Amino acid sequence: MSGEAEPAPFAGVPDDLARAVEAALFAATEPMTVEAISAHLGAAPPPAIRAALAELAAHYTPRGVHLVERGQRWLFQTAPDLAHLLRRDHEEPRRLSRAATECLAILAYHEPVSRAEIEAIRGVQTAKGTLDILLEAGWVRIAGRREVPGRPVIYATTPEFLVHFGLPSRRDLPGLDELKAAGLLDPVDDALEAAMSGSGAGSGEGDDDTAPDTLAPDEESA
Amino acid sequence: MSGEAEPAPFAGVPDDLARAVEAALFAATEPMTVEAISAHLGAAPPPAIRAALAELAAHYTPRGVHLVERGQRWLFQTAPDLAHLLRRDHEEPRRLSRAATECLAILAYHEPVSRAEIEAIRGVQTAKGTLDILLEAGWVRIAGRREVPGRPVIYATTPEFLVHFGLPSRRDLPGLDELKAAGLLDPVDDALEAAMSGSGAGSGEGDDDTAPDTLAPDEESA
Amino acid sequence: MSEAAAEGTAGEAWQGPASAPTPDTALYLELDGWEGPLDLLLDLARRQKVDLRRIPILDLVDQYLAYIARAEALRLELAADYLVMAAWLAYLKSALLLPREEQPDPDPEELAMRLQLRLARLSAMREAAARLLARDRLGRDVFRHGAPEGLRVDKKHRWQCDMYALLSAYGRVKLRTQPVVHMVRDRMVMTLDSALARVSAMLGLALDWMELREFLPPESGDAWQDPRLRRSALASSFVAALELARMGKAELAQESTFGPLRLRRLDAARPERDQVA
Repeated sequence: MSGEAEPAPFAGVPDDLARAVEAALFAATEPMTVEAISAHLGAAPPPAIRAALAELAAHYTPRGVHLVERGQRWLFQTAPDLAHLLRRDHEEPRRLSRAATECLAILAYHEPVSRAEIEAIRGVQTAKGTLDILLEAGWVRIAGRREVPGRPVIYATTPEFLVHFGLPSRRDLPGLDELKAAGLLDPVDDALEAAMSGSGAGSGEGDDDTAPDTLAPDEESA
Repeated sequence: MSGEAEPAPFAGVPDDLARAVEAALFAATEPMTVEAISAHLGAAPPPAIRAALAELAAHYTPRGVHLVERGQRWLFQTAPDLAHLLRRDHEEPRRLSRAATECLAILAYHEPVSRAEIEAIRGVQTAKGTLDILLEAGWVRIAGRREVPGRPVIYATTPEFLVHFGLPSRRDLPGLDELKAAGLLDPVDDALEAAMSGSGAGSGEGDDDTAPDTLAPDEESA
Repeated sequence: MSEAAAEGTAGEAWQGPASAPTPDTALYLELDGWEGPLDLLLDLARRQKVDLRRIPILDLVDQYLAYIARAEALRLELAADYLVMAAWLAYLKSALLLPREEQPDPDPEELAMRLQLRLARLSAMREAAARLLARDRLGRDVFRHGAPEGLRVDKKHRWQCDMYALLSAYGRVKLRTQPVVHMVRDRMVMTLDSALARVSAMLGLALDWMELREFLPPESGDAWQDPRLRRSALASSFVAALELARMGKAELAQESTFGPLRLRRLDAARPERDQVA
């Protein structure tokens, strides 16, 4: 949650823009980006909307409903600590098979990946239906093709994935930094080369959307 | 709204029950009675729930979302003064279709006319939607019924029509003679021939998207 | 970790290697329980309760091979990939046991390292999956607004039309529906007969392909300047050319649609081709 910046312990009367943003997000059926909110509120300037969102998020932090950001889109949802009260009358979402769960994790931590790359990590073929389930759930999308021989389809996660798993951004995937530091997101070949060359510096190649990971100290230590 | 009893102008941190009520009502798909909320929250005593509802309603009063009671059931809804935000109009300029333009022209020259009469003059069938578009555009109105068997609805142009086309009155529409002088009544054959004779190649006009313009039923070829 | 992995799949038949393994009972022979040989290896490795990076590969290989041997003894059907892995591990083991100087080319230490790296990656992803599933998930732990009013954008068309469009539409309608009176005007034409005579006469002199237009009377002729007459001549000459082709006296060719139409005399010797019907 990125909105916890300024604690506003006694929430005064919100200004007009904050009220409008509050109402729009409350009425929206889908999470909204700042741009979407702006467009809906007659082109209110995005910085003002961002400020209103921060104010609202802070206001709602102690309440039973939270305002959260998921992949740059904002939504209201109930506070996680009240799950036990609310869960009863909501149907549990469909359980994922073990294979699907692993595919999803591999996808999320390595995206974009091809099916062959997923299989290389799992050491087993992926049944046709496994990726379909993830696509159907709306957590995974086809992200194009990799420009290598065979031009395999590559997959990536969707904004709904972040929404469902309560992740403000992909950078907030649990343990992402540790995995990177340990070189566990690098291809085996790279890691092998690094290990064999003696230096053991886990090549910092893996993912690219976060800052270059600090040198992975070494296999042993991480 | 019954919850405005005790104004709690600075809403502090809500207590656990208030948070639970807030979350339950937020997540509920239908308005809830006090009893339903109580049952939902592990049999919390109704008076405590009523107090929590009053506190919440007061808290939300100045906000973009209100907690309201409707027939002893409680629900959150957007503040009434912000209702306009939930529904925005978006205007998209669009060119009138050829069929609609013809209908409009016929209406302008012959009003009031029934749909059957328009079809007779156009020589082709006129889709129901075509007149709807003209009604929606505000250029045509229903001008009553013709007192003939079947009592068909008759249509006429509106003052907005004159405004849009910059006409002081319908009488200022150019007459047939003027149209002819402007070349707008030239038979296509002659125009085609004129085009052909020079280059020997010019393709003709290419308007063929309306139905076969063959026969003209033509009862009143005005 | 096994708890975590199991949590991710709670409710499924797979229970994980939860029971404390003893050497003899460790192997319950249910291959359905594993997601492939690598998964089985990972499970065996985990039972050693040592850091995956320090796993004694030889022990692991032995355990795997013993497991497979046992399965074979029980005549369980083993999926091919389990057997492939077994063969590969057997090879790895023998290579590792060779004295250093006799080691074969793909360095067995490297192969072992590769296996360890793969196990570490699978293990990491399995843990990540468990942590992912344990998050506060929407629809399970946190909930969205149950009855959102919905944001609506009503699209409205602002219809556009101008005076010219209106008037030309009316002109179009009037034209379409006004009674059509055909008046055949008396005008100069080139008759088919004269065209036929002219074309066949010229064809008799021509040696090679000629374009149809070359058969028309020259424009310089005073009477032939009228464009209508020229078009009539073109049409008649065309029909004349078709007629000559039909009679087998000429052949017609056209390279492309609307391209120049060419014709030449057809000798009896020349095979017919490029006929344009």
